[in-house]
Amino acid sequence: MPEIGGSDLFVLEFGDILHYYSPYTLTLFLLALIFTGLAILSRPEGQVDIAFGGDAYYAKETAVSEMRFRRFMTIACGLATMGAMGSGDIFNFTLFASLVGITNVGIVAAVKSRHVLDAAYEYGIVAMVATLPLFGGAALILATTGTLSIPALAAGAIAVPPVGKALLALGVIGEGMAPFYAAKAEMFRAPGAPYVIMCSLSSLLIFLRVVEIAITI
Amino acid sequence: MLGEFLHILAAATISWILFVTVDILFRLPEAGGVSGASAVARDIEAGGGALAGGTMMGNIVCSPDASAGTLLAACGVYVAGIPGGLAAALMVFIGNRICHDPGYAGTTGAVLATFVVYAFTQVGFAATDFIAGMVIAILTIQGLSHTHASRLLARLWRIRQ
Amino acid sequence: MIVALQVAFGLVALLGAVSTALTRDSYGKVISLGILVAGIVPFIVDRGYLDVAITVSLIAPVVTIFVLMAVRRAEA
Amino acid sequence: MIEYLVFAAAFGLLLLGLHRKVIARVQMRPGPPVWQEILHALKFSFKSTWIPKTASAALYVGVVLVGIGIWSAALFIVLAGESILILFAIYMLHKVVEHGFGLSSGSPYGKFGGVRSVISAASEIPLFVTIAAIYLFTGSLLLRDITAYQAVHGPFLLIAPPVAIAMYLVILSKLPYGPFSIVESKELVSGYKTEHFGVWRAGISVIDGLKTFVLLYAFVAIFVGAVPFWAALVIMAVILVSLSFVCAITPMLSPFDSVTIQGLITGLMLAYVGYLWWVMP
Amino acid sequence: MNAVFVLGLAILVIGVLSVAFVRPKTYVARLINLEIPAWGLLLVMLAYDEALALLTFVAVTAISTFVIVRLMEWRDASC
Amino acid sequence: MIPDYSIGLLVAFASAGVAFFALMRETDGLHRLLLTDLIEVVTLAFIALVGTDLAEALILPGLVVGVSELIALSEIYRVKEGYVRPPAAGLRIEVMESAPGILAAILVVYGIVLSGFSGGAVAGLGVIFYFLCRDHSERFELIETASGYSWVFWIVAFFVFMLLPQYWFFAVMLAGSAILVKVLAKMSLIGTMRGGPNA
Amino acid sequence: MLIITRISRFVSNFQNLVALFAGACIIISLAGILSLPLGFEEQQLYPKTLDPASSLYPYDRGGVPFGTTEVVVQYPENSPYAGYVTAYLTPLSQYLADHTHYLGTTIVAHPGGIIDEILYNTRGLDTVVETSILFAAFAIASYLYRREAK
Amino acid sequence: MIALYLVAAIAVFAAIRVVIERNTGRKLPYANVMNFAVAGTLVLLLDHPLSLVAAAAYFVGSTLEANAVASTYAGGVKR
Repeated sequence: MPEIGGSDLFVLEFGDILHYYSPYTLTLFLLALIFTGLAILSRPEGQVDIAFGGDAYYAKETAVSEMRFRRFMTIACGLATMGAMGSGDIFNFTLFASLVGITNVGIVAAVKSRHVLDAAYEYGIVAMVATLPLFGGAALILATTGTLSIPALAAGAIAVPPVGKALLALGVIGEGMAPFYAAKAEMFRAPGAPYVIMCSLSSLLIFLRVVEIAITI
Repeated sequence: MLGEFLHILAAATISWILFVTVDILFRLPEAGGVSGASAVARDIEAGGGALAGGTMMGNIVCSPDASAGTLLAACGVYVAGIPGGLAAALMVFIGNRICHDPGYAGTTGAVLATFVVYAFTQVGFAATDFIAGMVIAILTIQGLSHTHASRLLARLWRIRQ
Repeated sequence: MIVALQVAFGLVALLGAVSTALTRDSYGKVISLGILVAGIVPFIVDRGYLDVAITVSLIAPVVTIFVLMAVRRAEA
Repeated sequence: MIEYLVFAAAFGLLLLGLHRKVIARVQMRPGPPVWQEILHALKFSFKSTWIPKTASAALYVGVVLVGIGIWSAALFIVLAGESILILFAIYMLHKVVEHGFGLSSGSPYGKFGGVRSVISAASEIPLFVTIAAIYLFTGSLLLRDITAYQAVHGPFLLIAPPVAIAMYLVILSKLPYGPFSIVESKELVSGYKTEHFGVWRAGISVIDGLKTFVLLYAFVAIFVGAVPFWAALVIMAVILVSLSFVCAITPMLSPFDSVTIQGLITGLMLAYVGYLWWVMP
Repeated sequence: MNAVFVLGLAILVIGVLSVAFVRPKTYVARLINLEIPAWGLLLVMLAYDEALALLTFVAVTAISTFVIVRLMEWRDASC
Repeated sequence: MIPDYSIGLLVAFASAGVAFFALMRETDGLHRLLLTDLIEVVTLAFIALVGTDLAEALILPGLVVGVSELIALSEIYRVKEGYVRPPAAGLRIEVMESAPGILAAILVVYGIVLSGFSGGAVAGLGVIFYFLCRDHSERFELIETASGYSWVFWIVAFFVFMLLPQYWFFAVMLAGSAILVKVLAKMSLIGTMRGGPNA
Repeated sequence: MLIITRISRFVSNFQNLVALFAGACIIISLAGILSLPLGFEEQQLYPKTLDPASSLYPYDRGGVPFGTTEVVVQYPENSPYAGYVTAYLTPLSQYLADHTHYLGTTIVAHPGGIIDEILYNTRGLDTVVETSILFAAFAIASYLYRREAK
Repeated sequence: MIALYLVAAIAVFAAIRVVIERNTGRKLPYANVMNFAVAGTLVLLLDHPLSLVAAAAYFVGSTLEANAVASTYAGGVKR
């Protein structure tokens, strides 16, 4: 197994699905943990808006039920991200990635603003459509190599078709990443910083992870 | 080969008589059991058929009637003899309830057909002959010419009246 | 299954699929969908999955009723 | 350990001061003194400090600590010769930290700074292309393996110049006053930094210093190879001056144009790596 | 390459084309056409003897049809 | 036993291309939702082509992911478009009075026999069908709570498998029934989410 | 410069996001078609063995109830009881298996079969995540629904 | 065996008739013939008591479907 993220620190076994942590993935895991902790601890900020036509400004307040729901989604998203960081199985990783996608949608969908909801819907469509490259890539890799375990794929001299990797990467991008940030930027305008920030963090983290996977296998 | 063919034709005739009789006795051409049956009847009439015959055809479409009973009873006899036929009758009964059919034409037809088919299997017919025969029989009613079939059924219905 | 039967029911299924795709009328589509199912169920039975065939043929009308709700709305 | 951190932060801030000075001189202004950024950091440390009423308190404070934490980690990773993948991951996560700064206060200026920082995520993608290209050559991503490879084959700057250019652009997009610095554009006051003052602002200064130092040092380590420490510092300063010239003479792009250009660069880099992958045995 | 597999693929392709380029471009037409690729996929699963997956797939397709129909009902009630 | 994989893959890729092409051209929200459903089907085709027991075990999660995202998205769409007036009963036909009782009973009983996901989906469909055709006034929160607890039970079962494998039998039973209840509850709630008094 | 501005205008509108992603997927699909044929690896995990004569068809994987069955898993050492579930039949499924021949799917779907083995035991984490996805999606839907209903 | 061929042929014939018929109300009787034929085929294909259940389920299901289509076509129940 090529050491691109440092050597394995420890391995967790769940039957056929391994979770392993190298310095690289452990770093990402810890970050997800820290931000989840921050989301639990902090209350949402009061977003200041300027009332046009005067000097007045006011701070938006987030309703308690909305806050609780979004915090729940954020925690779920954090957990999913942590899972995706350690997962040593491609299909399991794709599932975690979809969980990240759906919770990201959930975090912003609770906002009562037509504009934000529009963006959330568009992003939700992408997140849902992205399951094709994700699962398709995983299935392609399974069919051509006969295994889904990342350590096994990395160890053996098995050729993983580049299309499989590309599908996987595209899928993760669809679940929430860079060139597709245009819609997410709309989502980020939503109030509730601790929760919104988890959207960007989780999509960055799963993207970082898929880069590692694509290079490793 | 030819013998089997003749058997099927004979079975078709027998099932035809059986299910048409039972259906007419149970007053199927009188009125549509559900609104769908009336709609089918209306369309058949619009195509040049007779309303009473169309109603009966609509009722056949919309709920398992004696023809379905005959078919399933033949199937039942084919797989399991008399108990199979009675089980088929039970299923037709359930089907009638599912399809919002107030009558008992299907169940009666199935029970009758069970014994008829069983009797004929004792004299050299195979139950499969009755399955194919019943399909042919329904084909003559529902599948060849709606106009003529509905007029024929309407004529039979007038006799019953 | 015998080749001739495979051809026959394959034809039925294909016919159903094509006519569902091409028919413009919603009711026509739904009926054609019924033909498609009629072509497929014999294949399931032929493989010996009777339990699957029973369930599939019971679920098919449920789907149709769902679809009909939408059809009714659309034309009303 | 701590002395490395202090040195790196101070040297990074010095480089940033140099940056401002060079830009000012190119634009024929006198400019601030070179140690202005260090003075800033010290000044803010002694100013009064509290948390705005609208802010989300834990996040508001937490991101500062997280920012310092990740860049300290990055420094030690570079110094210890660990995987550059971690380094670049931290670099990308800096985005999230900026976002946190911007959003946590509730101020509209900070919010827009944070949103822009998120939009410009495309600037990081060339990094991964860089990583992939390097991996094609060395078969490893540990910094010590990369320096060892360069000791044998010569610096990467000469082996694969386009990759070096890509990384150069990435550093450029992180420097203030550059064409891609949409996050700190003047219509946003101070961008995501607007609402952090006092000790928090001093923390941001430390983060900036560390960031500049780590990125330039990593550039030297990856593309030039093993050189004595003083030589590395000199090369870093030279690179920075060249960057300052670029910053001084280019206008700032509009946010989405900046993203598009970065995306196009990524596309070119992908093509280059595809070509490398094709020709490599 | 058995017949069920080929038939399934053919129906899948017909279905995908018919949903993608649906002729009367209405929601209902697309909803009905959506069933065609589902049945094609069912045949593909049948070709690989994935009976349990097939069974679940049919049920879940029905549920997702219902979800969409329900959405269309709300839409009609409010418009 | 395995038909030619590459041909299947060709068809799957071509279908994916066509589906995405349609999605690219489409601008209407609801049409897009319908096309995502199509893409779910193509996704499953990719997995089904592998053709092992594992593939089958992967189809089930794929299915559940697809339908759950569809549920969430449809609800977001509804809220976003502001469709707030609950629909009145639209379709009134005779079979909707007679069929639900029997069909739903068959489906639910069969679903309970199946257990697991498949059972949950089948039984859930039966319950949806019943609620669709009949008036309903059940306790929304109660079902949700049941579903939440059964989810916890499944997690417990999973850890029994991993930590105390010798009690696998207990775990299988727990997992099978917990998932049944969970999926059943979720699906039946969809049936009740149609507006009305106690919803 | 003009072309860049046009691209940025396209990208900046989030209504075009789906189109953008779909375009990327089309490109990858074409790449996939071009990279055909791909070889199918015959050495698969959990392979199928079909025995039409068995009453558990198509899920008969052999083995003895409460005993071992050969199941090809990735890490046999991590699931010492792999294969036990496969051969297990509850009284109901035993009855069905004894009396009929065509109910294999029902019997195996009933707790204790190869799919349960994979879903709950060796790849149980998949199922955990997957139920969580359902949970999360449903939480979103019901939250939105109930907020509107109030 | 000849019965099986005959039934299958009738199924194909009926399917073609359904497709070429334009009027919805007159399509249904043809579909009914096809359902009869398919239900018969199911039993003839597999001689087992359960296939009787399968045939009955299929038949009842398709009849229910036809009923629903026809009733909706008629405009449902007037109250």
